[in-house]
Amino acid sequence: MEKKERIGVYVCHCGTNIAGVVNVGEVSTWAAENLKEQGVVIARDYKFMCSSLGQELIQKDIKEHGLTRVVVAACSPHLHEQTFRNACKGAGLNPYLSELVSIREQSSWVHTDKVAATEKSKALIAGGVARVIHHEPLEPLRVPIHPATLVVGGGIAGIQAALEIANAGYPVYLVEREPSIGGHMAQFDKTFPTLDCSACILTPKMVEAGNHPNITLLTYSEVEKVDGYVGNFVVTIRKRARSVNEELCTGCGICWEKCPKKVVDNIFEAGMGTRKAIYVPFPQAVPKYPVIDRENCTYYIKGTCKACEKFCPTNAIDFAQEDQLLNVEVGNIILATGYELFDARRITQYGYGRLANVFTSLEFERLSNAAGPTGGNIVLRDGKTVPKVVGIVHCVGSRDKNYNEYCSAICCMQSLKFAHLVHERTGAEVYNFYIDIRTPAKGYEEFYHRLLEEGTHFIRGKVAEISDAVRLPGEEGKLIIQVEDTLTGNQLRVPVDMVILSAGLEPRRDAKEVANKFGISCSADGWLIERHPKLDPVATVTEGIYIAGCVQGPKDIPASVAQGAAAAARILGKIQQKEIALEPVRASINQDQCSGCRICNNLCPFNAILFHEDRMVSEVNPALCQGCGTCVAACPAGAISGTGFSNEQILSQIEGLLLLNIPKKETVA
Amino acid sequence: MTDTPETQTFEPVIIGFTCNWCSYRAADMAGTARMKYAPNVRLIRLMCSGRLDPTFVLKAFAGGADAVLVSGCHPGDCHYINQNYKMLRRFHLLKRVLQQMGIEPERIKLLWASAAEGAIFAEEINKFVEQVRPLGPLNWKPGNGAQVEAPVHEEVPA
Amino acid sequence: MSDTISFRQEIANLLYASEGEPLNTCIQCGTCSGTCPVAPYMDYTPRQIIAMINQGMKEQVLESNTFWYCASCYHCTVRCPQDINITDLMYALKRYSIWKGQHKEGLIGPTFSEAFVKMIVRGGRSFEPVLAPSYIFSFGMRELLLEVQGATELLLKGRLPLLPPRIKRLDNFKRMLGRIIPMGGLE
Amino acid sequence: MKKEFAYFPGCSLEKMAVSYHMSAMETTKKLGVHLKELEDWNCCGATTYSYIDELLAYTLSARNLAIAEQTGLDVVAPCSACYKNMYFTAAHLKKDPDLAEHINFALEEDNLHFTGNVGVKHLIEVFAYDIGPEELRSKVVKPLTGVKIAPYYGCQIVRPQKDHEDVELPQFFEDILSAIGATPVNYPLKMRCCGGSLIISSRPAALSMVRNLLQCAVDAQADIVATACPMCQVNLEVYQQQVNQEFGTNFSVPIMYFTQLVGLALGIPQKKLGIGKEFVAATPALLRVEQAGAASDQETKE
Repeated sequence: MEKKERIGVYVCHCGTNIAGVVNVGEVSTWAAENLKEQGVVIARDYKFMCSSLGQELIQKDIKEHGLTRVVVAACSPHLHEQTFRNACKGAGLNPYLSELVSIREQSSWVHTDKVAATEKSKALIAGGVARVIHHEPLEPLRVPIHPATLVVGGGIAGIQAALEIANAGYPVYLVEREPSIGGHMAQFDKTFPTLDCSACILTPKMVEAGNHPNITLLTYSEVEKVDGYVGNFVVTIRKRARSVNEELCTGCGICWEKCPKKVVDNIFEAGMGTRKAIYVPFPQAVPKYPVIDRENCTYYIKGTCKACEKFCPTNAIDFAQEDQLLNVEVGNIILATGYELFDARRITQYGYGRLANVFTSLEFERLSNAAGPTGGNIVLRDGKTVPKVVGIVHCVGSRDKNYNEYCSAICCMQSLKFAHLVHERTGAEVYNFYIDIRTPAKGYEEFYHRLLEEGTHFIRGKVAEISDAVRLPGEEGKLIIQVEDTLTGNQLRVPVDMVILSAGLEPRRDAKEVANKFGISCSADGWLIERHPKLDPVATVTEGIYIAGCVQGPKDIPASVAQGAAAAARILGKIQQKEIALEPVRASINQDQCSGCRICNNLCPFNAILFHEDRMVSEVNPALCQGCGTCVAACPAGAISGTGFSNEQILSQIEGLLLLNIPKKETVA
Repeated sequence: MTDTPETQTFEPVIIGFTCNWCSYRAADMAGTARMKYAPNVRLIRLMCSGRLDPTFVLKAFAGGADAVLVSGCHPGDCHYINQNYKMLRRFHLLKRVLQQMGIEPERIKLLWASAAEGAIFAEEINKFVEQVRPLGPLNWKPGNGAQVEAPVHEEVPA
Repeated sequence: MSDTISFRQEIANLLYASEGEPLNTCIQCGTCSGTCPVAPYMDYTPRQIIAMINQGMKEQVLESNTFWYCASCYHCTVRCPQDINITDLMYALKRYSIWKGQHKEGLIGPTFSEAFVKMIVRGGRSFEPVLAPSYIFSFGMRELLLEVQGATELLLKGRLPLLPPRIKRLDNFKRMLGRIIPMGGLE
Repeated sequence: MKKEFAYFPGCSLEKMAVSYHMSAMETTKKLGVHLKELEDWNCCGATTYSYIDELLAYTLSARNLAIAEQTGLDVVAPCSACYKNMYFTAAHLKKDPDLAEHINFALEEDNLHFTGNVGVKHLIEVFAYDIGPEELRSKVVKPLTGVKIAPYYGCQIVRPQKDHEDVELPQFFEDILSAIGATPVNYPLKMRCCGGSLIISSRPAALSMVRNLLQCAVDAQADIVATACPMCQVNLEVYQQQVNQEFGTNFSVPIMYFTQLVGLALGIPQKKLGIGKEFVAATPALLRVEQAGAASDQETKE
């Protein structure tokens, strides 16, 4: 070692989070004494290194002690690496000459043996010190940000996000799988707890999104492929053939009026109503153009019919239309693909699909919707009988290890809303069967109280089964809900005319695929994972990819809207900076050492390595390189080095972790 | 080696390699959830398990590690598309080489862990420590011809 | 903290081999008790028993008829949203109460179980008539007559054995059980 | 198709449920399946054994499993309680090597050893899966056309085993009944408990459970209730009279083993199937159906 680095070591107590298990004083004393050889000139411990006082401490030392390297032993680099880099930068030290060693997530929080945790922390710090010697001053890579944004999913979260960005003056591509935007909210009748008409508050936003000059609406479309990286994504979108020429169509509706083929609508009407083979899912659909459902259209099945074409006044029907593949360039992406309803058939003992008058929550939404199949009349499956007694079952498929362990968050309030609507429109007796009533938001508990005052029965007990097996007088022709009233310890058989299953929310069936496509990950449940559960709920670990709404976990409309807006705000902040700083973790090839064997060429999944035929050497394009380092590890000539993760850095870290070349002095406990 | 009192109390030193995106985050997750596991593993963060140079593993063994843990994203989940497969190929080759050098295959473990699998990460570390403990200290010194500083490499990968 | 282990812990220990989740994960939803076909006959529903164990109400739990009324139909167990093996819990309480010799008076279950086990230890197979005295005395006169009626009819239909069946390698069999539990404990 | 199984009849089938044994042997023979009775088997301990000591309960079943292992065949139990005990003993011993070691220590006394290489099946599973409805249908010579049968699964065939098929509403029993030409009736309580050993220890509870089951079968207009367990059969049949006295009902429902019904369809003489040993005679119901069938045949001819 020619020139010895001057290294400062800072051990954080993190209150008692670290100091409660790791003897931080001993660790810093040890570092000061035993790591002198390595260049440690000062080691301190402090209550909260990340606090402004903690950072100032480091900055003061850099200046006063002429530190050339800084090692902080605190929490995970995923939390505070940037904080300490900024602190160094503030004191005039290149930020990349610091190293954050995690002794919280990797030591104090996961070990109970204080001595072992303290010893391990020392080793981790020794590793960090050995590594930091080989750090090099780096400058972040700066890349321009494309001002356009892709929003995937046209539910309320996606619409909100798209409008926020478009209103700020930047272009948005809004991609929706279904023929219309609107999402689940378009299916609802009322929204809790205010009982606003769902369509009344949603439709204006849909129309605004549909007409907005900055929004390119791509409905009946799906994302096929995502290339590139933050600031510069290239997205391939499949725009499925509508079989309707959007330029000619006026949305007059004659085609679906004349279409002779009725189809049960399992999507928008939740199987409760029908549509035609050429259709718009609902009257307020945006865009107004219909699509032909080719699986059910008589022309596509039998080759004849064409009723729609005959009656179309503008010749807009185009049976030969084909799918289009569009490539769009965007700087950022928001995923707002929403949720799917838990399939209540899976709980056999609740009888859904077997007992006619057991309904799911979504079916009930359509039943109570004035624009729905019964015109808003709450009636049994026969289409006419008004129920006299209705049972609403909470937690269907939620809070149950046999199905989904999580709480679906919206079902309590949704059930209360149903109870209110049933009571108001039919005067029926309503029973709510719940495990716990969860109403943790503004105005929610008050709504619960309103229901109590309305005389709704609340029975605390998870429903055991629903059957039509009559045993007692008064049960004939009824559905019997068997449950323990856990507040009295009595087993009850409650005869009702109608059961509503408040089914939980589940991740989209293709959530995993979508996550892979966009390079982010799903939790074990299948919800997409945010960057930080508390402090960064809309970003993901992949720069430039954001999530909003139920795709991140079950939530209600206000929370979805808030996330959509939050994701948009994050992106607008980035766009306005016009360029983005990227971690300078990149591979580079020493052209003198490269033997031209081309092993690395095929290893790179981003095609970042070019081969120069003329000179017979390979070269890394830093704009495409993502820094994984696979080529570095594979180069037989050792010609490729990885910035930030060089062989010297890692080999030295190994030595440090194994406490090689460190004098074994007696330490004072 | 059998279960003598010595090997029962032997605390192996294990060097662990994680990728930045899944397995390091699994370790973070285990921490945030305060899941307890054995303190024998010392982790090194790489950007991707594909960065794992076999030299690193040899260096760890030569430097006194009793075992090495290699972990990355689940196949199909790699942040860099499929680089963990490339590590996998290398890993099998490496295991063979280690065996030839007299290092028991039980001393090296491959673990796929997603960012959400803190519990699995903790559990697997405990299992690994118990797997290594009965083997006793390794005290491996690279023999003739095995030069640790010069990287060992696979043949041209397809 | 006392040195003696709590009732709650004792029951947890008895369930160590069970595949289910521990009782302290019970969310008191009542699925078990809503499902149980015998719940209306129990002093406390299974859910209440779990709450009582978690509260350490040892005397009241052992004095209850709940676990003796469990028919081992496993319906609660397959439905429990927390994967608690409630049927195994009921078995554990039966064992516990027999070991401690502490159970509600007038129950047939404990006497019957012991008679049944002794019978198998003696012969290796089950022999219905041996069981008769254990419950006939515990029921009323009417049930006694009904039982005899039933038994006579079974006999007439050739469905009741007259001689107790025995397995061939009975000595081995007894020594085998002896390795699990001292014979004196059963004889 | 596997043609041979080790057979663990269980104590009930020796006498109390002898007709189940007879019909099981006859029908399997006719279907080309060989049931080889385990040599010197012992009682499985029923449900009660676990009340006293878990280890003893495991030991009893492990002995039978170890004997079965020696034959190299999967073992079949016709009784649901025996099946459950053997199935879970095998599963537990395979999962817990310490437990297996302990139990094997005891088994040494009888020169036996359990390794875990034995599958456990319920007799009805052999019919439902190893033979299968198609095969069964092809062998039927006297279809039970028009006989309305309530399939009674009871408890321990599908519970508590979770990864089997639907634990709440399986269909394999119905498939067997359809295959022999009968009409399975929709029987909402088909998975509910018959009371099991409560018939001895807690009679009022058990009698009401039996009453509910019989009522459900009668409401569903079943001619016959079919069972696959000797305990269920005894509870539903032997105690029917007591139910009638207790609740003032008037049930007279024959409770038959599914093997007896399959046997009838295969053309096996009633006597060989143990028909005639039941408390509520099956013959009137069968006769009634036969007459009705004949009458309708006549009508169609005319």
